[in-house]
Amino acid sequence: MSADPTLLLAQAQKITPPSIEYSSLSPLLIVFAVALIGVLVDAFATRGARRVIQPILAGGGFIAALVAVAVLHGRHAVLASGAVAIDAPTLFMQGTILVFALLSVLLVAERQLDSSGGAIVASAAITPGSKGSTAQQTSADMQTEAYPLMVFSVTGMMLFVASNNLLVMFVALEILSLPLYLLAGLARRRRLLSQEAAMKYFLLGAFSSAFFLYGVAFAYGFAGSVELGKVADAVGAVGKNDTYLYLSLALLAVGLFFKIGAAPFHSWTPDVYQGAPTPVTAFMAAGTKVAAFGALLRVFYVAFGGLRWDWRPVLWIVAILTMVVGAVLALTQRDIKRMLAYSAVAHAGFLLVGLAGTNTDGLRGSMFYLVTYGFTTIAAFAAVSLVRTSDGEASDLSQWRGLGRTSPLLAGTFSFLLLALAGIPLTSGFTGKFAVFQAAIEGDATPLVIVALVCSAIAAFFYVRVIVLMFFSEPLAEGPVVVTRPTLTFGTVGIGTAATLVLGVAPQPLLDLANTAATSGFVR
Amino acid sequence: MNPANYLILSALLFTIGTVGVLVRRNAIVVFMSIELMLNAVNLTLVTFSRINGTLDGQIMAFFVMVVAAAEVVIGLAIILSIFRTRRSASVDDVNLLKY
Amino acid sequence: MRVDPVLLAATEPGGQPIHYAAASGVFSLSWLVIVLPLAGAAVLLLGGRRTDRVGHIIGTLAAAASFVLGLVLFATLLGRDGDDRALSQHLYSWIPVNGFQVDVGLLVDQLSIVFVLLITGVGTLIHIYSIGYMAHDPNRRKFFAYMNLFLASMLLLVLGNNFLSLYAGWELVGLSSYLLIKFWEDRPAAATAANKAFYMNRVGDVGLALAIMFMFATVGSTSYADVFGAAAAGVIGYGTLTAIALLLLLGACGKSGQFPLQAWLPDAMEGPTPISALIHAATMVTAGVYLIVRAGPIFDGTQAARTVVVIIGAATILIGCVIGCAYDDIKKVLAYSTVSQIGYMFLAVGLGPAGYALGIMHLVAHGFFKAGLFLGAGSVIHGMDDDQDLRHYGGLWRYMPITWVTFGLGYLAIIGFPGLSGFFTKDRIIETAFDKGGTSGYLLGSIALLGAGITAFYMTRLFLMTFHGKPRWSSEGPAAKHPHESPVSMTGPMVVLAVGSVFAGGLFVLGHSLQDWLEPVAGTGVEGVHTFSPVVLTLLTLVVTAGGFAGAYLRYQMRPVESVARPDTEVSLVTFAARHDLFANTFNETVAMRPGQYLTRFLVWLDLVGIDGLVRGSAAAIGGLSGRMRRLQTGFVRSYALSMLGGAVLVVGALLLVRAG
Amino acid sequence: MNTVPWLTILLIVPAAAAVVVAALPRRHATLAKQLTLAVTLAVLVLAVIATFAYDPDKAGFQFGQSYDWISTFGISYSVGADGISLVLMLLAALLVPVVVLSSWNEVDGEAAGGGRVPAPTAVPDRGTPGGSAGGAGPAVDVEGIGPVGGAGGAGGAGGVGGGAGGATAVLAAPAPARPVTFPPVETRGEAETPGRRSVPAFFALLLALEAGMIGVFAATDVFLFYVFFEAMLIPMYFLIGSYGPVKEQAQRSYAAVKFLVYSLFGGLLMLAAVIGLYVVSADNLGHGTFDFATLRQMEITPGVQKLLFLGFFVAFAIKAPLFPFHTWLPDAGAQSPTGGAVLLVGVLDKVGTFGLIRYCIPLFPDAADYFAPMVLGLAVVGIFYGALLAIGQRDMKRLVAYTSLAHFGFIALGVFAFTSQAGTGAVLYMVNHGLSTGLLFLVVGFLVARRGTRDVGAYGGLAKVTPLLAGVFLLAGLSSLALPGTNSFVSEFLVLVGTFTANKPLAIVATCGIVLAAIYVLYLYQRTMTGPIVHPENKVLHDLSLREKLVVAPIVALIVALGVYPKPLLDIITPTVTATYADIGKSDPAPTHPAAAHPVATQPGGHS
Repeated sequence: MSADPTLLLAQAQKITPPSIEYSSLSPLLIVFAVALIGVLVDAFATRGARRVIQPILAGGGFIAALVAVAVLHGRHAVLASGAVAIDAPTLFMQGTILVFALLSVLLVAERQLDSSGGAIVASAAITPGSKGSTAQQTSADMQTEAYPLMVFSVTGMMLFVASNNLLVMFVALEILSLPLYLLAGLARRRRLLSQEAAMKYFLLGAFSSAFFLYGVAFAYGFAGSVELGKVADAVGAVGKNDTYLYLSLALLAVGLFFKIGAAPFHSWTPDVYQGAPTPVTAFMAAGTKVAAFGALLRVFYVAFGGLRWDWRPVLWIVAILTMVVGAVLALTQRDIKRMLAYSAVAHAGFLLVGLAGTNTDGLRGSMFYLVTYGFTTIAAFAAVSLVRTSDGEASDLSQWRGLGRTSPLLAGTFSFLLLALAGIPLTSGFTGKFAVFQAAIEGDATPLVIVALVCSAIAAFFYVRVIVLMFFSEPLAEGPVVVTRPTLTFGTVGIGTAATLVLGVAPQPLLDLANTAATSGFVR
Repeated sequence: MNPANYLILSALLFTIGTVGVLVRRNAIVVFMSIELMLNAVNLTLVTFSRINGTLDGQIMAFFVMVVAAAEVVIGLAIILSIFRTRRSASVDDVNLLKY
Repeated sequence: MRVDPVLLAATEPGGQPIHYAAASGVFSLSWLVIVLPLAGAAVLLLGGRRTDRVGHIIGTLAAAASFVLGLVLFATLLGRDGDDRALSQHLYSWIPVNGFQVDVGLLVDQLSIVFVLLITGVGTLIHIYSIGYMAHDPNRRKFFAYMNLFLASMLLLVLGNNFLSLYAGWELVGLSSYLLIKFWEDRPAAATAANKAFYMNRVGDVGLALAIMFMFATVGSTSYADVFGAAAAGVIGYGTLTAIALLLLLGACGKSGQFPLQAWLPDAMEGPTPISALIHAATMVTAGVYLIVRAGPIFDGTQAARTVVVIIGAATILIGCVIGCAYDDIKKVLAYSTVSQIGYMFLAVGLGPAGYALGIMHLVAHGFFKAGLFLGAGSVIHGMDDDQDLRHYGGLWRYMPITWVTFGLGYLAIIGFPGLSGFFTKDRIIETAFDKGGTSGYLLGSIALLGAGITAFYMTRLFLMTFHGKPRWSSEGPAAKHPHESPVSMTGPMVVLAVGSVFAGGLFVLGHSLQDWLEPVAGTGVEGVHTFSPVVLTLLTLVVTAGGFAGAYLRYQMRPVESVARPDTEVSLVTFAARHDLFANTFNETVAMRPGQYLTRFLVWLDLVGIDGLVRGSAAAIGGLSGRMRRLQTGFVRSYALSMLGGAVLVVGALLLVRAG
Repeated sequence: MNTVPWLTILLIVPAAAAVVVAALPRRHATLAKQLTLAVTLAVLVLAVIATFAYDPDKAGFQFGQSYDWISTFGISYSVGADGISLVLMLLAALLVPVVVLSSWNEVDGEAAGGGRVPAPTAVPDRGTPGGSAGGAGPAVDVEGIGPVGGAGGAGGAGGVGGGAGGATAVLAAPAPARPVTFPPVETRGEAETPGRRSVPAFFALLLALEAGMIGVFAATDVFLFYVFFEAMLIPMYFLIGSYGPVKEQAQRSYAAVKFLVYSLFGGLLMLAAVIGLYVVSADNLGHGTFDFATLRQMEITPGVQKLLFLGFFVAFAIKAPLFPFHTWLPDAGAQSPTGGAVLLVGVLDKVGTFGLIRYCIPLFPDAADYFAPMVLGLAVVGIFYGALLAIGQRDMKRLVAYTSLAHFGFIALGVFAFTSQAGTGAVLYMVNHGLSTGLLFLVVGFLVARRGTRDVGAYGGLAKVTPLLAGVFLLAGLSSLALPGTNSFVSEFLVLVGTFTANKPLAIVATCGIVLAAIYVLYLYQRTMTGPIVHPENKVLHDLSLREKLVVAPIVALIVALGVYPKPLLDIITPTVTATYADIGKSDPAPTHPAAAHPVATQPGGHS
C-alpha cells in the first residue's frame, strides 16, 4: 500500500542540489526582484511617493531586464536542471513581453486624462454605493499595488515562455494569472463591471488551469516526467499507453487555448476586456497573448512535435472556430472595448493559422505577428482611453459619431490602427498576416488560409464601420471630449502607431530577428 | 490493489468538481469545486508517481497545494469584494457584462 | 485559328490587286473638298455667337468653294483618258496595328466625282435656299454649321478609298442627319424622330461594320484595292462573298430607308424642309445605292445577294407608292415617294452591271427633281404659315407662281413625263427589269411598271390638291392664311433645280454619256435581248402613267376635296393600312421596343433584387448570425464554463478520434 | 537606356505633396488647391516627358528600378513601364489635374449651385452604421453601471434590429437605385455647413490617390502591385464616404463601405493567390520571389495555374468590374464626388482590366486559355446587361456607371480574344473610356452642381438654356457610343475586328451591342437636353463657367484628336501587347484569302 521506505531513503541520498545559471536567468530574476522591491515600497513609502517611485521602479526594472535579454541573445541552453529553457524564441518573446509591459506601465501611470488620478481605483476595498465611493472616483491617489502586481505578472509571463517543464509552466501560468485577476478588478470607474470582470476571469481562469494541471498529470503519467524533452522522447518510444498521452495533450491544449482566448474558450475575453481598466486590458491583450502563444508553441513543437499529424486537425478546427466567432461576433458589438476584444479573438485565430503550418516559417510568422499585433492593440486601447465623457471613457460606439470632424488627429490615428488590425497593406497588420498565411500555405494549409481570408474580409467590415462612424456621420451635440494635453498615453499611442507603420513599411529587421530565432529553434 | 483504480477515483473527483462548477450558484461553492478538481489532480499525480515509481509526482502535489493556496487568497479577496458590493455571492447575479 | 469550311472551299490563286494611280497635281488637293466644309463647320461651332451674323455666309461659301473644287477635279478628270480616271490619295496612316493597317485615303474616280458634284452642287443650292428659309431662326448659324458638317461627312463617305473611311463617313452623316432632324430640339416629336433615325441607322451600321470585319478576316485589308482585287480574282468563297454582300446590303437598307428599315425616313421630315431636301431626298439616303455600286465587284460575285437586292428594291417601290397615296402631309408624301424612288435605284443596281449606271443616273436625276420638289414644298409651307396638310391647300398656283412652275416641272419629271429626266431614267430601269428575262423579269418589270402608275397617281394628287382646285383655306378669320411667293434666295435654287430636273436625264442618256463615264467603275451590262422593244415599253409606260394621272385627276380635280380626311373608321382597309405605314411602326414597337422595355425593367429589378440582393442578403445573413450568436454570451459564468467544458470535450474527443483513426 | 528614375519621381512627387497638403490647416483651403493643382500639373508634365523618353520598340520594361524591400519574402521595390502601363499612367496623370480643377469649389459647398443643396432624400436613414440604430445611447451611469455593450433591451431587440442593425445597416442601407428624387430647395441653413469638410484633406486624398494609381501601374513586383492595389482603396474610400453628396449621409457611407468591402474581399482572394504564387516560386526556383519578369518565365502546373488565376481574376473582375461582380459600381459612382467618380471609373477600375492583361494572362497562360470562354461570355453578357440597365436608369450617375459596365465588357472581350488587334484595342479602350466616361461624369457633375439632383426627370430642354454644356454632353455621349471621329471608335472597332478574326459568333453578338450604346446615350440626351423646359428652375441655369470650360477643354480636344489620329498611342501600345500574346504563344490568325501580293503588314499607304 504505502511506498517502500528503503526505496525512499535510497532516493533521498541521491538528491543533489541542481545548479542554477543565474546569469542566464538574469531577466527573470531582475523582474522578480523588482516585483518584491515594489511590494516593500508599497509597504513603507508614503502615498505620494509611491505614485512616483512605483512606475519608475517598474519601468526601470523592465528596461534592465530588456538589456539583460539583449545581452543574452544567442544563448541556447536548458537551465536549472531542465526547468527553464533559454533559447532564441524564448528571448525573443521575453523581449516582446517586456516592451509591451513597458508601454502598459506608461498607461497605468497616466494621471492627466481625468480630473482624478488615472484609471486605477483609489481603494479597491471601498464598496461601490457606500459613502465615499463617489468621492474616491475623483480622489487623487490610487491602488499602487497595481505596479508590483503587473511586475509579478510579467515575471510569470517570462517564465511561462521559458519553462521547459510542465510543472514550472503551470506555476508560471498561475504567477501570470493571479495578479491579472486582481488587476482586472481595479478600474476606477464602473466598479461593478470591473469587479464582475475580475470574478469571471478568476473563476474561469482557475477552472482552465485545473484542466491544464490535469493535463500535466497525464503527461507525467505517460512519460514519467514533465520535462518537455522527456515527454518528446516518450512520444517517440513505443509500447506505452498513449491514451494518457492524448489526454494530456488535449487538456494542456485546453488550458493554453483558454489563455490565448481561442473559441470555444474565448467567452471570458469580451467581458474581461470590457470590464478591466483599459491599461490593464491593453497589457492583457498584448502580453498575455505573447506569453500564452510562447508556451503553446513550445508545448506543441517541443513536447508533442512528434504528434503534429495528430494535433493538426484539432488545431484546424479550433482555428476556424476562433476566426469565425471572433469576426462574426465583433460585427454587432456596440462597446468599442468589447469589439476590440472580439477582434483579439479573431487575431488569435489568425495566429493559430500560422501555427497550423507546423514549420519554422510558422514559428517565424507567429512571433512576428505577435509583435505587430501587440503594438497595434496597445496603441488602440490607449487611444480608446483618450476619448472621454464626464463619466470616464466614452466606450460606447455611438458616442464616437463624427469624431473625425471634431478631433481628426485622434480619429485618424485610430483609423490607421483599425486598418492595421484589418490588415491593409503598408501597416504591420498586413505584413503579419502575410507572414503567417505564407507559412500556412507553405505547410499545405491552404483551405485554412482561405477561411482566414474570408474572415478577415468580415473583420475588415467592422473595423471600417468604426471609421464610417467617426468620419462619415455628424458629430453628437454634446459628444465626448478628446484629451489633447500631451501625456504618457500619447507616448504609448505614438510609439504603438509608429511601430505599426514602421513594421508595415520596413519589416525586414524584425523579420530577420524572428527568422534567426525561429531557425535556431527551441532547445530541448 | 490496482493503482489504476485511484486514477478512476481521481477522475470521478475531477468530474464532480467540474459538475459542481457548472451547477452551483454560490461563488464560494463554485470555487471549492475548483479546489476539488485541483485535489483530484493531486491524487492522480500521486498515483502516477506510485505507478512510475518516482517521487516527482508527490513533489508536484506539494507545488499544486501551494499554488492552490495562493489561488484561494486571491479568489476569496475578489469574491468578498463582490459580496460586499452586492450582498450576494451568487455567480448568476453578476451578469452586467454580456452579449 | 478556326476557318469556316466555306472559306476553305474556294482557294484559287489570288487575283491581281487593283491599282489606282497615285493622286498628283490638282488631285493632291482633293482632300480640300472635304476639309473646306469641315473647316466651315468647325469655325461656326467653335466661333459661337460671335459668328452669328456671318454664319450663313461662311457656310454657304464653304459649300460653294468645295463645289468649285469639285468642278475643277471633274474637268481635270475629263482631260484624262478613260481608264486612267481613278486616282487614289494616301493622306495618313489611321489605325495601324500589325496586320490591320487602315489609312485615311481618298479615291477620286468617275463614280465618286459624280457624287461629289451632286452633293456639293445640290448642297450649295440648298445652303442658299436656307439663307432665306431659316432667316428668322435664332440658331441659323448652328444650322449652317451642321449642314457643312453633313457635306464633309458625305464627301468623306463617297471619297474614302477604303471601307473604314467609308464607314466613318457613313456614321458621321448619320450624326449630322440626327443633329438636323432634331434641329428644333424643343419639339419632342423632332427629338424622338431624330433618335429613331439614329437607332435604325445604327442597326444598318452593324451590318456594315460586320461586313468590314469579314473583309479583314478574309482578305486582311479593308481598302477597296485589296478587297475588290480579291473579289474580282474570285479567291473569296461564295458563302463569304454572299455574307459580306448581304451585310453591306443591311447597311444600305438602313441608310437608304429601304424595307425593312424604312420607317425612320418619314419621321425624319420633322426636320427643317431644306434638310429633308438635301439629306433625306437628294444625297444621304442614296448612300446605300452608292455603297452597292461601289461594292459592285463583291455583288457581281454573288447572285444570291443580288436577288435579295432586287426583291428589296421591288418591295420598297410598292410600299412607298401605296403609303404615298394615303398621306395628307405634303412632306410625308414626298418622303414616301423618295422611299419608292430609291427602291427603283435598288432594283436597278440589283440587276447587276447592266443596272449600275442606270441606278446612278436615276439617283442623280432624282437628286434634282426630288430636291426641287422638297424646296417647292418648303416654299409652300413657308407661305402657308407652316401648315403641311394638303387638305388645307388648294388653288395656290395663283399666289406663288414660281413655286408652281418649278414644282410642276419637278412633278412632271418624277412621273416620267416624256422628255424630262424621270422619263429617261425610270423607263430604262423598267426596261432592264423586263430584260432580266424569265418569270422574275416579268414580275420585276411589271412591279416597276405598276409603281410608275401609282407614282403618277399620288404625285398628281399631291400637285392638284396643292395648287389647283378651290382654296380650302380662308384669308379671314382666326386661321387666316396669306399665301405669298418666297424670297428670291429661295426661288432661285428652285429654278436651278427645276432646270436640272428637266434636262439632267436627257443629258445622261443621250449617247449613254453617263453610262460610258461610269463604265470603268460600274462595268457595262451585256446588251441582252430585249423582252419588249424599247419603243413598245415606253408606250406601255406612258399609258400606265397616264392611267395613274387620269385616276388622280378624276378623283381630285373633278370632285371637290374635303378639307378634313375621313376618319380611319370609314376608309377601306388598304387606306387604313397605308395611313399607318403598313403597320411598320406597330411592328417595330411590338417586336423590338416593347420587349426591350420589359426586358430592361426586368433587368433593373433583377440587378437590384437579384444580384445586389444576393450581396446585401449575405451581409445581412452574417449580421443576423452575429446577432443570434451574441445571445450565447449570456453573461453567466456558469454558461461560459459550460462552453469551455464543451470545448474541452471537443478537443479530447477529436484527439482520441484522430488517434483511433 | 536613360537612367532618369521617371517612375519613382512620378510616385514620390504626389505622395510627398499629399503629406504636405494634408498638413495644411483648414483655413488655407485656397493654398491647398493651388498647391495641388501645381503639383498635379507638374506630374502631368513629367509623365509626358517620360512618354517621350520611352522607346516603344524596345522589348521589356523601361525606366526600370529595383531595390530589395523585404528580402525574407523576396519582395523588392521594383518599378518599370511598358506600353500598357505607360499610357495608363499618362491617363491618370492627365485626369487628376482635370479633376482637381473640376472640384475646385465642390468641397466648400459652393458646388451646390448657388446655395442649392439637395434636400434630404425620401429614403429613411436606416443606413447609419454603428448600432446607434440599436438605440443604446450613452446609458446612465447608475453608480458605475456604465454604458454596457447592448445593455438590456438594446441587447434584446437590438440583437438583430439594433446591434446587428448596426452592422448590417450599412449593407442593408436603402438601395439608392430607387430613383433618388429630391426637390431642390434652398436649405443652406439645415445643410451641413461646408466648413465641416476639410478642403486640404480632400486634395490630399486626391494626391494620395494619384500616387497610388501611378504606383499600381508602375509596379513590376507582384507584391508591390498588390500593396498599391489595396492601399489605393483607402483614399477613394474616404473620398466617397466623407465628400459624397452632402445630404445623403446614409447612402454615401453605404456606398463607401460597399466599395471597400467588395474590393477588400477580392483583394484578399488575390492575396491568397499572391502568396500561393510566392510559394510555388519558392518550390520551383528554390527561393521565393515576386519579381514579375522572373515569375512569368516560371512553369506552373495547369491545376495550380487555374486556382491562382481565379484568385487574381476575381479580384480584377470585382475591380473592373465585370458582370456579375459590378453591383458596387453604381452606388460608388453615384455617391462619390464628381472628381472621385471620374478617377474611380476613369482610372481606378482600369487596374482591373490592366491586371487581366498584365498579370492573369502572362503568368497563367494555360489557365487563361482554359477560362477564356468563361471570361468572354461574361464580357458579352456585360456588354448587353450594362447597356440595358443604363437605359433603365433614372439616376444619371448610376446610368453612366452602368454604361461603364458595358464598356468594360468590351475591354475584357478584347483582352481575352488573344489577337494583337483586340488586345491593343482593349488597352486603347482603357484610355479612351477614361476620357469619354470621365467627361460624361464631369458634365453630369456640372448639372448636379447646378440643379442638386441626379434624377433625369428633373431636367429636360437644357439645350436651350445651356447650349455649350449640352454640346459637350452630346460629344461625350457620342464618344461613349463610339462614333467614328471620336477616340472610342478606334478602340472599339479594333476590339471587335480583333475578336472577329478569332471568334466570329462572339464578335457578331458583341457588335450588336453598339445599337444599345446609341440608345442609352441618345435617350439620356433626349430626356435631359431636348424637349420643352418643364421645370421653371431650369430656365435660370447658367452655361459653362470659364473654369468648367478649362476643365472640359483638354478632354474634348483629346477625344477628337485621338479619334482622328490615334497612331501615337497605338505605336506605344501595340509592341507590348503583341509581345504579351506572343509570349503565351498566341498569334493573330492570318487572313483566310489574302489578296495576292498583299504584304501582311503594309507600310502605311502601301496599298493605295
